[in-house]
Amino acid sequence: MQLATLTSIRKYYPSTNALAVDGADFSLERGEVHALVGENGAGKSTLAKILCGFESPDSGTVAIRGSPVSFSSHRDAEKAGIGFVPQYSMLAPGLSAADNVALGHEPRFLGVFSDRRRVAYDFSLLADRYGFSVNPDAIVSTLSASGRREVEILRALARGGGVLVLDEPTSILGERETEALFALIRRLKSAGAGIVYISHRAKEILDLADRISVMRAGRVERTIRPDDTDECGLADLIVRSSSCAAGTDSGSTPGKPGLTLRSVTLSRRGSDSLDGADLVVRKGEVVAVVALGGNGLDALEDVAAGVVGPDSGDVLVLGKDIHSYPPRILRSGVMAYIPTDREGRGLCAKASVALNAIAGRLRGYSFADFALGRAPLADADALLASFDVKNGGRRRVDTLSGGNRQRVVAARELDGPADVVVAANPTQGLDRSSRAALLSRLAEMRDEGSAVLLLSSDPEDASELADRSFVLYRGRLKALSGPGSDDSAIAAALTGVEP
Amino acid sequence: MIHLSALLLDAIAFLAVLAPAAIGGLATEYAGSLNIALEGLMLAGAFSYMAFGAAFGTVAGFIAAMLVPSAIAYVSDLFSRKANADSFVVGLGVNMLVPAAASMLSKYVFGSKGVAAVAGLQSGRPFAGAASIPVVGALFGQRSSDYLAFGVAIMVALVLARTPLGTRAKAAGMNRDALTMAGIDSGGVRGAVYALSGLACGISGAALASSVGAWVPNMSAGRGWIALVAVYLGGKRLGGTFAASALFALLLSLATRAQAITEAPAELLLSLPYFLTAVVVVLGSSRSKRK
Amino acid sequence: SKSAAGPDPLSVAVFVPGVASGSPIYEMLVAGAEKAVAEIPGATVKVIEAGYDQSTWLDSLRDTVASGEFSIVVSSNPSLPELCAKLSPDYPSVRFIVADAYLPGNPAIHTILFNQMEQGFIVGYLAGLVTKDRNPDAAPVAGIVAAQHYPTLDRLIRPGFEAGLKAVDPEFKLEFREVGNWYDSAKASELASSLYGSGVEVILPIAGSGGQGVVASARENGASVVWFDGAGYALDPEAVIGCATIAQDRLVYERLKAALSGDTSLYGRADIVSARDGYVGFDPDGKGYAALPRSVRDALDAAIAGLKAGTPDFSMDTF
Amino acid sequence: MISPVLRTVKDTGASSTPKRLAIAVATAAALAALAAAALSGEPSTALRAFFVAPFSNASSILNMVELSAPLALCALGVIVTFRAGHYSLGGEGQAYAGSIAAAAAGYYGYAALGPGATLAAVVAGVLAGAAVAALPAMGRRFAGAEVLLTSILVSQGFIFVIDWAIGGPLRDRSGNLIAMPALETEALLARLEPPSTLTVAPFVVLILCVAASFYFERTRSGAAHDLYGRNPRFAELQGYDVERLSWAPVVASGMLHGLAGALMVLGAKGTAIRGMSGGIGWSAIGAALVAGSRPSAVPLAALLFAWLDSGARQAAVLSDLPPDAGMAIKALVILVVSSRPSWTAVKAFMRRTPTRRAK
Ligand SMILES: Nc1ncnc2c1ncn2[C@@H]1O[C@H](COP(=O)(O)OP(=O)(O)OP(=O)(O)O)[C@@H](O)[C@H]1O
Ligand SMILES: Nc1ncnc2c1ncn2[C@@H]1O[C@H](COP(=O)(O)OP(=O)(O)OP(=O)(O)O)[C@@H](O)[C@H]1O
Ligand SMILES: [Mg+2]
Ligand SMILES: [Mg+2]
Repeated sequence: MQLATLTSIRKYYPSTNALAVDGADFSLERGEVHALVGENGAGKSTLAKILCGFESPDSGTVAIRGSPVSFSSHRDAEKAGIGFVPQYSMLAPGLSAADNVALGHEPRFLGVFSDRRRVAYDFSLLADRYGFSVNPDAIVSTLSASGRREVEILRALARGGGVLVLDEPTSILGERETEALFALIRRLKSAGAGIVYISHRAKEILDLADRISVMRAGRVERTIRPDDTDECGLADLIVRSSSCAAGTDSGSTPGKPGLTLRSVTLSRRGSDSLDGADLVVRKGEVVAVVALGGNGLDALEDVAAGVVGPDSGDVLVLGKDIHSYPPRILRSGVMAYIPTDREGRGLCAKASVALNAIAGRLRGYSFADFALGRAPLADADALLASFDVKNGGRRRVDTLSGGNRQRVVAARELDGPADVVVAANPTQGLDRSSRAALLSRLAEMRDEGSAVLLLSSDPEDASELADRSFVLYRGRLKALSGPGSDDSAIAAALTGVEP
Repeated sequence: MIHLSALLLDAIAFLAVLAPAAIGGLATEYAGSLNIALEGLMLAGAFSYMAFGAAFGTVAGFIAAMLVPSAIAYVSDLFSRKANADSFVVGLGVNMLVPAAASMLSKYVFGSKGVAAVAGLQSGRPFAGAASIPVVGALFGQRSSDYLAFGVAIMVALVLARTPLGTRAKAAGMNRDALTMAGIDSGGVRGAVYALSGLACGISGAALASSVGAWVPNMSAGRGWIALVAVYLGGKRLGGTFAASALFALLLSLATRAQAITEAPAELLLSLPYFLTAVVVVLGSSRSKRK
Repeated sequence: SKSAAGPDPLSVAVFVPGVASGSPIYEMLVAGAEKAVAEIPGATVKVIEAGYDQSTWLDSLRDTVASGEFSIVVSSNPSLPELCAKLSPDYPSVRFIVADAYLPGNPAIHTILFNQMEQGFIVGYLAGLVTKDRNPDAAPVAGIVAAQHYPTLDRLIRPGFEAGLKAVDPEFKLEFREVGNWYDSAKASELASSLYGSGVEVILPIAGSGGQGVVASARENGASVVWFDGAGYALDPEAVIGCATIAQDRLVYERLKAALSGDTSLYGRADIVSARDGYVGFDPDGKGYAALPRSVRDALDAAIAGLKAGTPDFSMDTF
Repeated sequence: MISPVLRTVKDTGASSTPKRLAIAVATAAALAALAAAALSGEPSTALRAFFVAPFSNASSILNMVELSAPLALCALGVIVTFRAGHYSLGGEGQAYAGSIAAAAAGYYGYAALGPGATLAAVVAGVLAGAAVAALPAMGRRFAGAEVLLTSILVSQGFIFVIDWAIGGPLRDRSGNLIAMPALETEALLARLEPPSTLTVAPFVVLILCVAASFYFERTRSGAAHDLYGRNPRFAELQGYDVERLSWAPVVASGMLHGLAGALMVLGAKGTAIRGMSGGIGWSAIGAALVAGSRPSAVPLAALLFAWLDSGARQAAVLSDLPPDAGMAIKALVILVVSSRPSWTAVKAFMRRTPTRRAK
């Protein structure tokens, strides 16, 4: 029997005049992992939200175990046994992990008061059962990105049920967490659950899925079995035009140091600390640092981008202290920065797409040009076109899909020449072809003489692009031998296993 | 001469008015919304206490003083949510509407638009006998309405700190999606804290009105704004808000009493607590910034 | 209604800088004007309430005269003549009669001031008598709780009150406290409590609606209040022990009637009326007053009689 | 229109400012009619007073325009701070300080400067407003102190001090108004159209609104200002001068409020009167939000407020509508105007089936 069936679903967003889902059909069987793939903005998240009671469809039917339903909230969907791990964090950042999971189902004593101990206890039980190790009392905002994702997964599992919907769960997870998640998914599957799995990572999908549905422009175009295709074939299905691009090799030889970290220490940030990090990124090379969440990657990002000063040690850009640059100079041509925290640092969510795109080069216009000329508009269009962001610049940036937002950031940051590029998880949320476009743009910048520091929780990014790779484990940097180290070596280093 | 126990007596009475309103302001602040209408809600409480108290007795007065502002706050928030109205402007509207409505109603209820004194609505001091104990006596010398106000303030504080509603309100203020995920209507949570906020402000107003046993137009005289400042001064935390309210109560009572010992113009004395607090805020922020 | 000849010379506007209902002074203003109009055939009257926000009075008054419907505007408030003077050049056909105010020399404005020094003296004397009667041996002290400083208070009421106290005992001290506004009754009450707590027996509140707080505090402390202008006894039958009054209704009635009858000599004049002509007096019909000892009441009667006869002499020609 | 793309689309899906103002006027009309019918014994007179009287002659229309000028300036000041993400609630004290400083400069400066005292008064008002805003601004700049908190505290403190100064050392001893001495007529702004009170002030306001609009929509600093207000972190990472943005808008807003106070003195009031700022700071926040934080809509929003004030006053003068009724109507209109029913959503709901694809 089919666990869930979606028939001829339509969803129109009037605010952006976007027909996000346009007559999509989708079904989920017991004991299967059904992957949902498609380019950015294809409507995957919207379809998932409709299944989970987050959005109501304009037309079409949703049936659970054969009987039609009409969810008015996620709670209804939850009662029908549907758990949801959304693409963007839907946690309350100031509450503890346990509070977030208990929200809406709080145990009480005397009928009115929250039972704090029970909340924490229930959380620990849950975490143990699924093999996660999050501290129940940790405030969510202090958790690493992957820690937050774990809380989100636990929340979806807490009210247990037959259906689990995961929207790009691994986009910011490291290797180990990803493995744990896969093990979990397999366990659930064998217990008879159905799992909807949205991802851009072809390899994962082929590993995991029983069926793969490809979405394009709001429709499910076709549904295939993983045995019928391979990585490149899948990529071709997702984006008709694309070919399966391989990694890019460096043509140039490294020059002068662009970005230098000298025994940088940053503590008092919990597990996210740096301990005497030494790193030199020369012009004309890509240096990748890979880490699982909570090993200091965020700290390294902050220090390298000059957002926080280190407790001790120096951060030099082109041989000068990073804080000796006036911010304006630093950001115009010296350093490009793609942050992990896209919504908080990379975008001004309440401003238009166009303004976000040209935000970095306001100073470049003359007064008259900006006030009266057409250049800003043309520039915005050109920039957005370079990363294939369609649909004009007037809309607010927070109405874009996740991948398109990331493209806006990339378009802005990777536009001009820059001596140093700090790119933190730059491929998050990007579909296969735009990911390739981004990586090739980074390679191009390297070839033009930029010093590129790539910080990523995805070893694949590193192995495709990096000239030299490091692993960050418990705040310490460790070099990997040579470019393209094999995956198992990286995995071992990531988890602190000495070879 | 300023007698310490007399000063404390005043300050605690002032606090009985300030603390519930401030905690009421904190309630909506938990849910991420600034309740600019504390002043108006306080007035609504004072008026309801007098109007219902005059007609049905003190107990009815206190009950009405909590329910009426609570309803006003709830409805105003409902309006702001459903009509997509900025809650700041809605609050300003409430602040304008309440005095005007009170004045018009007062004509029907009390037969005049000005001051309306009603015999028997001034609260007594049940433990006045113990008030002569030095210093701690000030704790016992208060009016029964003030004890009631403290009681309600503590109750609201408990709701915020110890019940699911408090946690949910915080979640609503941080990320509405978190509540959506839990299947909770974040609007309903916001409505509930607004109602709670109105209730707390209402008891403040009632404490104010029952300290003089009369309805006096405009009698809140800016106390709602001070309560709002206390919320922020207290770092939007329960303990901090209460401490800030206490500090204000003490400073303002001191400024009032200081007229007895100095010839300095009263207005200048009254301005001191505000300047002093502003400086404290700046110094405090710079300390926490450095940290 | 607006002919080239200007407004009907018999149309009157009563401009209330506040709200009439609940304010005895303004109720008397309206009553006096209505009585005068009723007695002049063809005269009409309209009451305009401007509310208590002082900063909007000028705009309201401008609207009133600019409407072109009124030829005489009657009002009552010390600060109004200046507003009238500001407007009258633009609206030369309008005349103003303002009670409780003093501004000589403007040909469009007639003002009449009550001798509030006498009024202050009466309650001051009563306060002095009561204080001495209750605490014969203590250092004599009485209090004023005022909303804020303003000219009539500083130049007439307070000196008059002090003179009354000193007429009882030259040793009397006056404690003066300021609320800062006209409506914070709780703070007025706090100030009054601090005074009563430090040995004051009688307070004179000049604090608008804030005075209610003083009465509440007196009731609690078993102390007393003397009241100014209005019907104070109603506020609390026991705590209020005396009320100095002004005959605002009679005054407004007389002056407006004269003006409507064609007496143009009023305009430009500023008169001061006093106890001698009966415009300033004392209201003995209150429970609180009746409960005072015979000796106190006799002494007050004597003092009022003396005042009417010219001793002490507070008469003034200018203010 | 040139480069409209740069205009940051803030309230996607909400009704536009002109629509909102139209709603406001319509609501005001409906509410006023309702109130008149319910509260007045002579509803037709009351209605006429509310709707016709304020527009019945040129002079009262011009008075309304003049009265709207200080409010518009304050609203503009509010917008400057709000769009930088600072919630300054200190407008009241800043405007009041502008008034007293302007009155002092205009009165005492007249002996030395003659009619030039007008200019001195304007400058003094602007500087005084800036001075009251200085502590919140510097507290923000150097200590990161919350402007909402410090601005309201400092403003309240200054209101007491100014009350004292007007009632004490600076008071005009010859009069009964608690006010400073009246300025010489030559020191005031010239009346353009007597007997109306119209001066040059509304024109100044208009120019400033256009300039502010230009600043936000068409200049680089304006764009940076806006982005900072919406996401300071982002602005910092884009290399904007966030240090300046952390305090300058607060001071600029203080200057605008101070100018408003000065214009009140140099216009209809003629001097500084105790309590003359009378809630203008709060009304200004209302007007700014009604204008949707757009400077170009400020003059209209301020006019709407001035009309409500004037209509309520006229109704009290000409009919038996009590002043509170006017106040209540004003409050209700503000409530309604603040709402932003999303027309696109309503339309979509009615349509249900979309007709065309987006991309
Ligand atoms: N809340 C919203 N309001 C308006 N438009 C929206 C909203 N959410 C999504 N859209 C639009 O609907 C379309 C589909 O978006 P959706 O998020 O479903 O894409 P997606 O397939 O998940 O893409 P990605 O891989 O980038 O996450 C996009 O054009 C997007 O701009
Ligand atoms: N917790 C909530 N639940 C449901 N709807 C809400 C909630 N908070 C705000 N809204 C709605 O969303 C609209 C826009 O959100 P916004 O964040 O501007 O809220 P707001 O009303 O301005 O509150 P505040 O500014 O006090 O935080 C509001 O006008 C309201 O209609
Ligand atoms: Mg998506
Ligand atoms: Mg808001």
